[in-house]
Amino acid sequence: MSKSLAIIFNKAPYGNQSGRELLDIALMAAAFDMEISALFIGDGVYQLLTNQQPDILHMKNHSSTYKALELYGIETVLVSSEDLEQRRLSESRLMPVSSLSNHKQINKTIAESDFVFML
Amino acid sequence: MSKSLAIIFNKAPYGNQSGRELLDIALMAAAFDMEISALFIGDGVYQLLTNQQPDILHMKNHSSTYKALELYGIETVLVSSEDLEQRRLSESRLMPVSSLSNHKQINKTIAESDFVFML
Amino acid sequence: MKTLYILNNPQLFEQCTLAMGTQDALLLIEDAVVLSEQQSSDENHFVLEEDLIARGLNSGSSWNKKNYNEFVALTLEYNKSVSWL
Amino acid sequence: MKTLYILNNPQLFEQCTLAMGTQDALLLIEDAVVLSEQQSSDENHFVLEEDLIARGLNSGSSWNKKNYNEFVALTLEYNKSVSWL
Amino acid sequence: MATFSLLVTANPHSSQGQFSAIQFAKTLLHQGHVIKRVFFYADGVLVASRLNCPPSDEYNLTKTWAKLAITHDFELTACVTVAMKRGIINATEADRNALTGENIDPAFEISGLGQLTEAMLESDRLVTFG
Amino acid sequence: MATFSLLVTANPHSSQGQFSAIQFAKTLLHQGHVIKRVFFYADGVLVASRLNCPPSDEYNLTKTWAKLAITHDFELTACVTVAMKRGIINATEADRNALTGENIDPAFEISGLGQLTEAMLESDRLVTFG
Repeated sequence: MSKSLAIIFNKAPYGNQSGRELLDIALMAAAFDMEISALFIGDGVYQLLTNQQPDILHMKNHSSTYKALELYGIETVLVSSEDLEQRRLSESRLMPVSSLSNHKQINKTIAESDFVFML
Repeated sequence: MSKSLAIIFNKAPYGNQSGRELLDIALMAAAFDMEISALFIGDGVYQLLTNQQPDILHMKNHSSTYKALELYGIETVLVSSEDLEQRRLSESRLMPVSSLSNHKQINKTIAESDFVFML
Repeated sequence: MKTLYILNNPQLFEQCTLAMGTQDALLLIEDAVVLSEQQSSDENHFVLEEDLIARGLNSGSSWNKKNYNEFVALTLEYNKSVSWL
Repeated sequence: MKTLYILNNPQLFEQCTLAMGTQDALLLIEDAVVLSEQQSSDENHFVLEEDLIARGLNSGSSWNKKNYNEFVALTLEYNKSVSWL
Repeated sequence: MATFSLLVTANPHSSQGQFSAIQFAKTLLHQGHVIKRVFFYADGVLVASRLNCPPSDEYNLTKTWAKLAITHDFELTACVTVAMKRGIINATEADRNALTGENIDPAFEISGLGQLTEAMLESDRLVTFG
Repeated sequence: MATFSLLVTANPHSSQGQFSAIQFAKTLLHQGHVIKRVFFYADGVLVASRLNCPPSDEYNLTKTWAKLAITHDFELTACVTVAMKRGIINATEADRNALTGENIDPAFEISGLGQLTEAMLESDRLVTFG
């Protein structure tokens, strides 16, 4: 049976490299046929905003990679509705790559995964 | 007239190098005859605890340098009583190098200094 | 002295604003710009426009925006700056 | 799966504990050991003893202490560990 | 007896995580367990430079990892992508990128992220120090 | 016209602070102000390695600082104590510490913390990027 890996994004993009370097792990593990979940909680929900333009500050835009998760066979992409609400963000401002979820379901995914990474 | 510098310690020791690298700045600026204030707020109050033993984990103990501040002519060493209280720390657990102060006095020191450093 | 506080860590908002006086200003930069959608504003509260645009947050914030040209001007208008880290 | 949560950042205590289930455990290490004097404990809440000693905090904490030998044992007793960063 | 691998992402110069990882590694080895691989990622790769030169009375993390790995026969692997970005370079990569000089400590190897996945799948436990 | 110095403590590899500092520097120069010195401290010194090798389509912070400093005639100074600890070494320090190799970019100089104090006292404004 293939092993499962949950990757938790909990930081906003561009002030740190966490999102980008977690994505590289997700894509690599997917190539090894692991079952990957990408979970967005806390300020990590900002990773999924549309219309990111870090190139105006000469930083690499990694947000398009989120759109490629499905191509890599990563189908469980959950975003916390409670954390969106607390940040007054509507789902319509996010790229259409994630499913609206809640803490309970996200915690269940973490609990059931063989490995869990944050950065 | 000599310039003044306030150095704000707001992080606990040893999980990061902030305390140690701020101390180096304090001692150097004191050698240039700047008027230095060392201010301890938030988790920075833990920098002043007695009986630190980071050497058991092979880390350098920088806490004795706080005792040397006065020798370097740094006489304004203030610790926030509100932040101590919030952390249930009594002043008796701190090295006898700082004066118990409060946010109002600490803010006044920050406001009146020509330069302010954090790390 | 009128002081410009520059904040880049969203977790330190409360500690930073507690240190500010009435004549001081706050500029949110880098990851801290997300606070401009979470916290209520005030006339001395600014947010760096380029960092909002970088994150796709330019449309949602009601805070007073400053671009890099204005950021430089703020550091000269105030007597000193404090980068709250 | 029974999970051991390892926390080293005191600012993430709330987010970390929100993710934990009833069969999980929490181990505070590094700078997060200061929380053992600020937060109330629970039978599945542990704090790394060597990190308390390093900081002069060994006497004040009422949390259940584990040393490095027990830290290794915990990672084997639980099915997996999550370092909450 | 269990087989561990470690994932170390902590900055060796400004955080405690590498000290913790070494203490954890020494303890598990002392208990008779084994280490398959220590994989360095993110700022963790900075420990792989042989030019790291702490004051002489302080712990040298690079040399401590090297000695431990040689004594107990396990691998120290730094992720190539994040290492190159951070100026951790071996002779091969230096040649390929027209850089003069290299700085990798000989006890460390530079390789791909696949080595992390392999370590996960072939160890009983993976513990992260960030 | 005002004279600025910058204190840069941000990690160039895992935070945004060096990007912000460069943008701030370019903007103030464009407005006709001048820079006396950019002083690198804490993890900020990591930008002084000429071996930093980001992917070719990405911004090279080391080269960008170097070009800006040469064009506008200001100093890039890394603090010696924290630089050596972090493996940022020039030939003199390498010799003195029996290290093989060095990695400092020629546009940067390594010096003491006194250079920071001097920059503070001789500039109209000091702005920190951490």
